[in-house]
Amino acid sequence: MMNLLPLIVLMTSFLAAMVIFMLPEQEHRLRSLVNLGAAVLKIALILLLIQYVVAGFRPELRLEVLPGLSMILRADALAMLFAGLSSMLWLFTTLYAIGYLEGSPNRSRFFGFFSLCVASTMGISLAGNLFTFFIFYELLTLSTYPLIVHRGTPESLRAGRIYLAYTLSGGAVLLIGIVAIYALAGDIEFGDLQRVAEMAPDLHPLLHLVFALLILGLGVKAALVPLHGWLPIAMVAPAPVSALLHAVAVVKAGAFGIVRVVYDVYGIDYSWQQGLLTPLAIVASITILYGSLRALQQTDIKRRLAYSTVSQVSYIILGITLFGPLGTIGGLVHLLHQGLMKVTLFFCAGNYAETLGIHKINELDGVGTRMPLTSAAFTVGAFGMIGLPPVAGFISKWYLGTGALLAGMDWVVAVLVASSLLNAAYFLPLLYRIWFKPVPDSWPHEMITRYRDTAPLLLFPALATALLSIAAGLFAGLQISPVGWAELITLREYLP
Amino acid sequence: MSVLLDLLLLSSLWVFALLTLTALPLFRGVVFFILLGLMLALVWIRLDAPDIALAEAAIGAGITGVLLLDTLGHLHHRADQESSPIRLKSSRFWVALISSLSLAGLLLWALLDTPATPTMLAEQVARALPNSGVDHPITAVLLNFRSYDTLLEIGVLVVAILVGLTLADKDSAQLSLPKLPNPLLQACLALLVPLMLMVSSYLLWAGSKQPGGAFQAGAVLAATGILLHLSGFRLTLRTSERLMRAGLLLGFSVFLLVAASALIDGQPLLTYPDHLAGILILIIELALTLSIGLILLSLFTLPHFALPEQERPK
Amino acid sequence: MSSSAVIFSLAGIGLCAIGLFGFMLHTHLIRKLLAFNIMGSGVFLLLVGMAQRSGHTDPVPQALVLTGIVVAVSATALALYLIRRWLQLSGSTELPEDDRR
Amino acid sequence: MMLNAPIPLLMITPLAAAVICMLLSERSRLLVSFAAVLIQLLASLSLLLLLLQQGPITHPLGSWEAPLGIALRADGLAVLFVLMTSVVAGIAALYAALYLTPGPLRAHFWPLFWFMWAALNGIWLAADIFNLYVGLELLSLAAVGLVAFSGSKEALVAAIRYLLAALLGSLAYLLGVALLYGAHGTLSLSDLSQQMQPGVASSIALAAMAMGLLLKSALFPLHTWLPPAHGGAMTPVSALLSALVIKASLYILLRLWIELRIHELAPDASQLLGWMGALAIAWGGWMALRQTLLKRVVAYSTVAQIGYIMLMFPLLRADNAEASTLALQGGVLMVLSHALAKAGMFLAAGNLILCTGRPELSALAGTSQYRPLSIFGFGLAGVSLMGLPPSGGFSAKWLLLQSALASAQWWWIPVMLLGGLLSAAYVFRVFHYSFKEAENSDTFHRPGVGLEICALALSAASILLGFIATWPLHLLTLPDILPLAVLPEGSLEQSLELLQTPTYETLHGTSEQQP
Repeated sequence: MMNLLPLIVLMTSFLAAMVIFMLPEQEHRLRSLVNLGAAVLKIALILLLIQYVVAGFRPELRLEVLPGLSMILRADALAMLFAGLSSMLWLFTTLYAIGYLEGSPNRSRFFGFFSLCVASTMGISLAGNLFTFFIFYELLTLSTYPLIVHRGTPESLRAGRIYLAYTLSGGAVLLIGIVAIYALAGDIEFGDLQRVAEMAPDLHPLLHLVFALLILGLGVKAALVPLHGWLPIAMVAPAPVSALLHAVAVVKAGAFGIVRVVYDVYGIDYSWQQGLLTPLAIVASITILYGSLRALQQTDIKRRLAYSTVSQVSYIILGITLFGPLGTIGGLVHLLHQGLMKVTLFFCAGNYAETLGIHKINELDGVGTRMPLTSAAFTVGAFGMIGLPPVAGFISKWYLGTGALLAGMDWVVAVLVASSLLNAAYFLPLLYRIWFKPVPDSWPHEMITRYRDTAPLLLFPALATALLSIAAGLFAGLQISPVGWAELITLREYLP
Repeated sequence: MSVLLDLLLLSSLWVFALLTLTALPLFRGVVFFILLGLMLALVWIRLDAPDIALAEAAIGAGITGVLLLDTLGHLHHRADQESSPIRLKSSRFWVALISSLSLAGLLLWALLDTPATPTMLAEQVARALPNSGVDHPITAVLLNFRSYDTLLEIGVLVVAILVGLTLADKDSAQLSLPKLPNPLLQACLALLVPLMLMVSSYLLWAGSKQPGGAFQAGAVLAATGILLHLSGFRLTLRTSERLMRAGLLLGFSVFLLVAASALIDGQPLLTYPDHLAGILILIIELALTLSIGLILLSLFTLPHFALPEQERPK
Repeated sequence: MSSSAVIFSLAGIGLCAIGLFGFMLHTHLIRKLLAFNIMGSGVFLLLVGMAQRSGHTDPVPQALVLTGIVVAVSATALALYLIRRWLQLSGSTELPEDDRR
Repeated sequence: MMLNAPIPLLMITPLAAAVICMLLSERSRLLVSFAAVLIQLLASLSLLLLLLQQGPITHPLGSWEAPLGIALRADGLAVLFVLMTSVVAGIAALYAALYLTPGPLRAHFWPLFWFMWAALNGIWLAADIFNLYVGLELLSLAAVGLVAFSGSKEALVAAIRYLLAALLGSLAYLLGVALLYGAHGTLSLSDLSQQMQPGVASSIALAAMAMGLLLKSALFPLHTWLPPAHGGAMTPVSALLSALVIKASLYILLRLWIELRIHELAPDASQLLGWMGALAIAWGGWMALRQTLLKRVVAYSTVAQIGYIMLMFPLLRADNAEASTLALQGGVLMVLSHALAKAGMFLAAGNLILCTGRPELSALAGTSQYRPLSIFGFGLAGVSLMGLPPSGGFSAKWLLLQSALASAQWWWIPVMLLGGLLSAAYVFRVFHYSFKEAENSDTFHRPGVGLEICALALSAASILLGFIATWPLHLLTLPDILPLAVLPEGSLEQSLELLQTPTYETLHGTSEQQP
């Protein structure tokens, strides 16, 4: 039973998707019920799984799909970190999406693919080898496409095309890498570090090449510069989709994949000895600075947030390139923290757009008066991104900074400081406009007037994730906090 | 002497073939094609293959020729003007020429490179002949050793007629037919038909011992039918559809039944019981003759039930 | 060694080549069909001729040719059905030049 | 009695069904056909069981041993193709029964359909090169008939083109048979494989046969007949043609290649096939991107996919058993998944055309909104064709990639991956249209649920194949099957075991060492 749990977790979203596809378009109530029911059930199941993992078990299920090649679903501590994040954020995003899409067409299709998307994310987190990872990684591509083109407008169709061109090409490169490493070392399961470590020295150059291919393939979704082009364009999608793309699913899948490759396939020791981490750290640093600089130039709120994502996700990658426990913790914990904060920001941006028709930064003047709660949540997210205490982002940056110093990579600290300043530079003007500029005579396109702030279904998820961001910072010392969990992973798996 | 004759035949084959493809108008091409068929029949005799010679004359030249001529009759209305296809400037010509010359070269090379050894299969056929139920080796191969090929081949024949039926079904109006109301011809027919039927039966009967067999007999039967048809006697699907269909399929069905009956004894498909081989083969041949005759006849008559002349779109 | 067999193998090769030439050259469908039949006869001659060069009669290839002739006549008849029908519908004995859409 | 003799049953049933269908009234034809489909399914399953119990089976027809007589032979490869045919043709038959409106058209469908099935089974089981010729002719004529039988102008042009290509192809093949018989004096494939010596006549013979077969398989640049025939035929016919009929000549080519050891004697020819395949992928994909008719897109996709299957040939290396086994497995799996996916895709495309009432791509606007199920069927098949996981197409691609690495022919890797991306491009182009907003949504028709289910079943099967690929692949490693098949671990006993034990292996959770 315990070993079936990973499959059951996967199936909750998958079956939810199937049921939603089958439901007639008009059955809004039932569909929401299925959606939320599945989300809650999944959280419960993940909590159960976490219990097992804490107790030292590793539930696992495998199926041989080709001779000598298995599909493995396995719940280890790192898997639980990502699965926990996505299951929790899925619940909020679903709530938000129900509110956001109220009264719009094609909801059956939307929510079906939405669930499929989460099922793929679950598969990515629970994958036990690169092959399984790849299966769900590509499934994620397929299930996000319909969400991006959901509106059917020429721009969204174009965005979908560009998204596919990037991600499918990235997938193809990733596949070469996976096939190559399989040919070199056989079916490496995550955590089985002996295979690579014991490889004959003359194969090492090949292994380096494969490493580069894997990172290149995964880097497309992780939006490493210069592979990030799709991300800002995909902003035409509805806000819940953007939230999903940036905080939970796509970008994170890429980053998570890089974490797996470095820690669970090559092993941090091997990667460090072979000097594979420094180039990666440099790419991550460039991405961080470039993303921030580009964010500064944007006038559209969502585009600014998108470039901010480009920058923030590379913190995770930067963290794992820092050899040592603190850097690792910093990187892993930012996987969660960035998710919480970024989802908050996107919810808020969606609220502004849906309530008052605000899309541009200069339209934000005085919106704090009209929508105080949303704006408060937005402020929390922005502070977190800048790295101000007590919001969770501060914790990430603290660990990353000390980790860099311990790893002897002092220049990383300079990158962190510079990026924090840039973060401040592109978020603080927004906050200034929101809170301190006078209220304009009219809003660009006021749609929701019934409520003081905005519709409860839109407001609640934003507030909840904002509170969670603060909580993650305040209670970082607890064992169940993201930091606590990241420490557990680090202690248990990487630094025995 | 005989080499000279062979070379003469060879050159006439090539000349007729070239004329078939180049002679204008098309009608003359078809005539040369029929002549080529008759020439081939002679060649087959020279190759010690009288069975093929019969089949070539009856089916290759005869039925195919009639079918082609019949089609030409329709072309005629269209004042089909065909210019000479040989244009030295067209790339098509040169591509075709080079391909065909290289094919000839390659085949020649293959022929010269292969030593002439007697095939072991001929020997095996000779050894197994006494157990085959017939005395004529070719009939033995066709209806016993390699009967499976023959079964499928009848299938091919049935498919052809099936497609004909499908297309003819599109419109059921009857087309005015070329008739031969000549009284002299009628009289000749009255003599010819029984004679041809006799030839057909003889060919069938002879098949077990000497050249001849179901195909040749069937072809003669079909030729009889075509003559009758041309003289105005309609023996077609329209006269009695079910009966006709049954007739068309009789040979194939009997063959199939005999083939499957071996399974009852747990024998492989198409196995004839030892003593019954001769009789079974004769039964199959009988049924096949009738069906092949009907099928070949229908191949000719079916298209006559297509769109009437005046309704044809330009 | 049977000289007839060799000579008619050669004849078969010639017919194959002539047939292929005609098949590729002509656009007129009935000419194409004639060319196909000529090529077929060439193949049949080659089949029997090559096998009988040692001077012995071989019933197997002869039987194969008989089968082949029936198959060829079936194919010819089917082709003629289609060509006639095409003629009725379009009034042409050639196919449209290019059918790519 | 009957089920103990699945091989004869596989031949007799379709032939008998064809005859009976010709004699009966239209209504009874349907019933007979359903019964025959059922028998075919049972017979192929019982053949599978027999194979697993006894290993490869030879059936000497008329009790005459080859080379005097003709033998039928069922080894793992043949049985896989028989099973594939039963599944695809069975579902296509169901679809046709629902799709064709009662009338003479439907009546004529069944006999041709059954002759086609008989020819397919005959080809899978054949072990005699002349018998293969007769089988090919039977198949081609039946297929041409099926293309032509709607009788429209387009159908006729397509059918005539197809017929001319098929006839030339068969003749080239027969020419090769004549030369081989002249040189070796036998027609039996197993005799030939023992006697095969490198020589001029054999090389030219095999070249002629290969040319003929490639023309029938529509490998670029010999493909021009395919798109009008496959794209213009009626939907169930398109599915049958693309999924099964072109596979017949490919199958014969594969048999010749392996059994007559062409991969060993003429590795250059294998490379040539590979490069033609690469060009086919590029050209087919490019043309698929430029089509304006939905079914033409699918038809050109077949041109590209044939190229993909061809990539198996250069990977069959005499000096590298591991690479060869992987290539054979990958290639065959590619054929199987393409059969399922392409049939599913054609049926789904047919449903979409029924929905919109128009054959153009641009008519698809709004279908993903109003007819999501049809698009979903199309999409599932598309996943397999693109080679995205999890699907049979992906597993096949994986094996071929492995094989390319194992035989150090890295240049095929970009070909395969770019081919996958190109197919993604044309599949998503269809989605692109379907996601557009519809101008007038009330004009959509509703194809019957049965039609949708047929398409979905095939598409889903192509996905499912990705999970259960070990089953078919183990059939390929049965002993004695092919000269090159080395058996890493797949002895007969193990294959049996594999089929009896469930593959879901639930491992016990291993307790981790606490630090």
